[in-house]
Amino acid sequence: MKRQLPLMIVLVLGIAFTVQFFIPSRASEVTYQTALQWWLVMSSFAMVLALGSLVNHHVLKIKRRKEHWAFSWVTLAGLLVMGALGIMGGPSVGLRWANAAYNQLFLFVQAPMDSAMFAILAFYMASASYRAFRARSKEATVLLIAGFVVMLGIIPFGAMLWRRIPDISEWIMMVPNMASKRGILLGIGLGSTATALKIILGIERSWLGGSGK
Amino acid sequence: MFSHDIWVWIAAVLTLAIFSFLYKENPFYRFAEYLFVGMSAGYGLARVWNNALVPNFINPFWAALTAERGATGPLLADPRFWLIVPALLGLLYICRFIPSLSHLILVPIAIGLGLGSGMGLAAIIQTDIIKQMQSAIGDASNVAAGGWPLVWGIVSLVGVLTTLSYFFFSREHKGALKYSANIGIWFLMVGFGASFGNTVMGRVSLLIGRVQFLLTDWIHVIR
Amino acid sequence: MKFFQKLSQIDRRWIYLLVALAVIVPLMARMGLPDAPGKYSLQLFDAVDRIPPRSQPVLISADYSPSMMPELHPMFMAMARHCLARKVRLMVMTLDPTGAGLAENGLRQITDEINARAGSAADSAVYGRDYVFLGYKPGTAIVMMSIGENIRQAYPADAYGTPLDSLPMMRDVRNYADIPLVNCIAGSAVLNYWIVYAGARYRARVGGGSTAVSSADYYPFLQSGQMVGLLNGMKGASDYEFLNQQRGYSSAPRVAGKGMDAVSIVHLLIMGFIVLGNVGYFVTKKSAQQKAGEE
Amino acid sequence: MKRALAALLCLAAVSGAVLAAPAPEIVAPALPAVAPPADVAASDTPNDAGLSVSLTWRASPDEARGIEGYEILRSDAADGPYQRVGYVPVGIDGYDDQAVPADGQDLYYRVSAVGGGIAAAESPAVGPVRSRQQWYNTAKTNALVGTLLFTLIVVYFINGAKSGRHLFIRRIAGLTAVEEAIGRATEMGKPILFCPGMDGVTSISTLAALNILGQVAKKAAEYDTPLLVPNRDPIVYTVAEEIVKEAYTEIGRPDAYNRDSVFYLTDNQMGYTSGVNGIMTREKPATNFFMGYFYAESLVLAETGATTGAIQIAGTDSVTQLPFFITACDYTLMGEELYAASAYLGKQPMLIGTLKAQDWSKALVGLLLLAGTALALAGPGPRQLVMKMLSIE
Repeated sequence: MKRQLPLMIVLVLGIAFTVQFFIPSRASEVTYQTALQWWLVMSSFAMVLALGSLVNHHVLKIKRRKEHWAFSWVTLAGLLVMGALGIMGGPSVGLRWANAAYNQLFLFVQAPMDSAMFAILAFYMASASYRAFRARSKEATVLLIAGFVVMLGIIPFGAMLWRRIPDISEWIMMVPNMASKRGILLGIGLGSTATALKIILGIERSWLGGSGK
Repeated sequence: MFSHDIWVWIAAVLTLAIFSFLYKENPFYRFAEYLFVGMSAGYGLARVWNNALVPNFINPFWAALTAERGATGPLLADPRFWLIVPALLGLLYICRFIPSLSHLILVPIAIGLGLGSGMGLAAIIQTDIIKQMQSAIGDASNVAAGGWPLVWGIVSLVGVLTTLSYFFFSREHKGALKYSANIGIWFLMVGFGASFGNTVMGRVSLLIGRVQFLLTDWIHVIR
Repeated sequence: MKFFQKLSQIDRRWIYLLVALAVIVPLMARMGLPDAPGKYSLQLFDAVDRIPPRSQPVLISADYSPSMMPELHPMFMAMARHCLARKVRLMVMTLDPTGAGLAENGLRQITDEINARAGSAADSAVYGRDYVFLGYKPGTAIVMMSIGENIRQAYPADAYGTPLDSLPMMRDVRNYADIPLVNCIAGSAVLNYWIVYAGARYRARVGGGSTAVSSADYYPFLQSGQMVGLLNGMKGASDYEFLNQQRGYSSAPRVAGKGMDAVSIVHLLIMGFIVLGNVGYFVTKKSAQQKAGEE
Repeated sequence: MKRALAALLCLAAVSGAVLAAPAPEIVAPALPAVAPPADVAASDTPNDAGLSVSLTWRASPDEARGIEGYEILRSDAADGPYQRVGYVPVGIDGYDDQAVPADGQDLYYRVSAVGGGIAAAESPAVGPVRSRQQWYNTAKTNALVGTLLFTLIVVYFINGAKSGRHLFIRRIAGLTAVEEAIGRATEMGKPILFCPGMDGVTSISTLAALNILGQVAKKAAEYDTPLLVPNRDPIVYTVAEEIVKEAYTEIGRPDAYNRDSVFYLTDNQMGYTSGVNGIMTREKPATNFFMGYFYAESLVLAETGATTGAIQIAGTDSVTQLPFFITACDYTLMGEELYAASAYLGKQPMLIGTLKAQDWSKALVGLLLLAGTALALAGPGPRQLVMKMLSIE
């Protein structure tokens, strides 16, 4: 029973919505929209579990005085402040000052950290290519040359070196690059369709976790 | 020279704290990291509440409960009332905290998976397989575009076929398959190198944005 | 020999320092590296350049958020400068709620510059005669399609509440047939929508700008002529600024030009690293082989 | 007086005649007449949920003479009155009237060529036409055939696998490394880090990642190596926790399971990344697994992992992020290899059976590509046919 019910649910819903895909009628359309809305409402509750884990993790850390435990207060405070201000400032409560504070914190505290984390990528592009773009094998050499030409094609210096370089770079992007992407995508398409089928048919059970075996 | 705005200072100091990670992990980074994790989780909570639960459940459900029944028919005929079902199903997630009922969490997960794989199955066949096939055949047979584009279209088709052959798992890569899979690897490697090279400018631009913020808004050295 | 061995084990923090310098220095002092505008940048610039002054207006949809500002905002500024300097009428709208403020401020900055320099009323940029700001409208594809029928369906009034028919330049504008060029500047799939809805459906001529990361997605449209031109990330913005200056449409400092100097130098730096890394790799490999041979 | 009356009568007669005659030449002589659009056809919009009628027409030959667009007029009686329901500029010769009041109602349409400098020219009325909803989308027939065919192939090979036929699977480079990498962590007495990707549980790559996590957790339980699984999605987090717990039970060491090993960080992409970065630099795991779907953070994670000296094994079907994992990780499972790996490690015959089915489907796709191209090269007619068969809405 513990595993039969979930497997039945997956089978029925899986087949129903595969069939729905081919039916354009109004009833079908309404079913689809309703399912999406219900799914959204249902999934929202999983957030409780997630935040439970986060809070639990940090409370334990503080209680047990684990390494760097003091920083856990920072996480808990951030969670509480943003969560509370966001809900109080949102449409359901509608406190204007809370909304203003929430926006201010988002713009000047969270967003800068977000962008800075993103910007770190620029440094890592350099260090990764330095370390990995080495002609260790034929394949690695091909990768290196393609990357090199495309980089040269972007900067004005490349076009000055030889005016055809931007065209070659575009050719690499459009022909071999596009072809390999299509090949990968076709494989991924078949692989993910197979997995969807396996889930619907109850062959793929990793998601049942403990009760799947 | 420096900004007089406390918020700009906070943003600048946190930006530098994140960047300090490049030197090594340190208490400033650690502070920013713990703050970022906590704040963004709180932000996520508020977003789920404000953008998912309130407009899709709380508001319509409340409206159904408080609506004047005479005009809109009985409560049970109101689709907004039935939003209570997904909400109850959602509560099953929380059964996880009750050991004897913890297996019930599989019900909402199963619903999500059933919907996801059902909605996905034929759609993936359409977008990932049929669409890609059409583009590949289209490029390789575009006689109207003439000469070189047609040649490149055919080269692309060879690339697609050989890349596909690399992903054969149930056969040892020997003979013709080995030959074709090897060509496939070459296409893959050119593609990876090119994508990497093509991404550098975008990533550097993000860094430029941050440096501009530090040098313009925080220290007024550039205008 | 030793040098290369050391080099191949160089502490990555030196690399980070060099990247940081390669970005900071050009931003503080424009180095003025030479320019070589790409063909798609040129195509877009020429398309705008061929539109007759004081006739039908160009549409720019500023569909980007602040996080994409470094790449995309300079594109908007350069394109708007080009139009207003040539007296090509300009309509600005946005489909991104956070893009409205950026576009409005940018527009104000440019028109203030022009009006400060203008010697006569004819030379200045007048709201309603030379440009309008329509503001933000939610609904992406729906907005694009309703402009195809009549722009008043999407925008009965401009961003300040003035009915479109009270704005002299808008009186004869009904739909895409009266808009010689639609430009979308976006880092998301919105540009794709413009190509599909405005371009394929209503035969509008679509051009625009996009972030470097997503530009490659638009090459097929450029090759098939479904797009008149495209600005590719920082390079595209810098190209446009360069063309503006070269043809005398703008003397404003080149924001993206500086950025592009930084981009170029980081590229050269990375390419230099790759070369050094490989030289080091081969030298150490050879010496290892020699040692193995001696033993 | 008589003459005056006669004149008046005369005028009335003339004006009566004028009013009766087609107006343009006399009332508005400035507006030239143009030909209306021809061959107007109206039919129910196919493959939809109803309430829509599609119109097509042939452009007026006089388009260059001042026609600016076409107005679409609708009525529920052939002789009117007609109401304007839509407008398209010249160059377009079709319109979908999606504001039909009700399905099954008789409707009549006219299309009128209009412009500022011309007299409007209306086509004759077409109709009656009724809109209705459909129960099968004919435009999706190709997807239906594909789905049925693929399902058949998969079911066939699963049955084959059930009957115990041995199925060969070739070696996948990244996979042999998995065991080695776990062994290394054990030797060094350091933890293993496993990131199950950034997507939700319905994403195929996440499921594959969770499958692999199950195998990795078993090995970790066997060797008593600590495991760290930071999560970004709430539901993936719960499933991952169940899987890891179960792996320890299966190995017979439920007591060794540490409740802190599977945990949730935040749903923010870069927030999650900053958290994992911190974990990697502080806990210094000997082995990092990045399995599942990833976005721009891929390189941040993989480069940080590389600085800590960990062995890194990545697996993703995110085409845009593969280049970064390939450059920064020791082993990378590319695209489909990720799914294959989850089947391979599980060693369940039915999962391997589907791999075989995928291979045959791949061969079929390859053949269809060749055949389709050959046919399309035969001429513009066949090419159009092939393109149409493969077209999606």
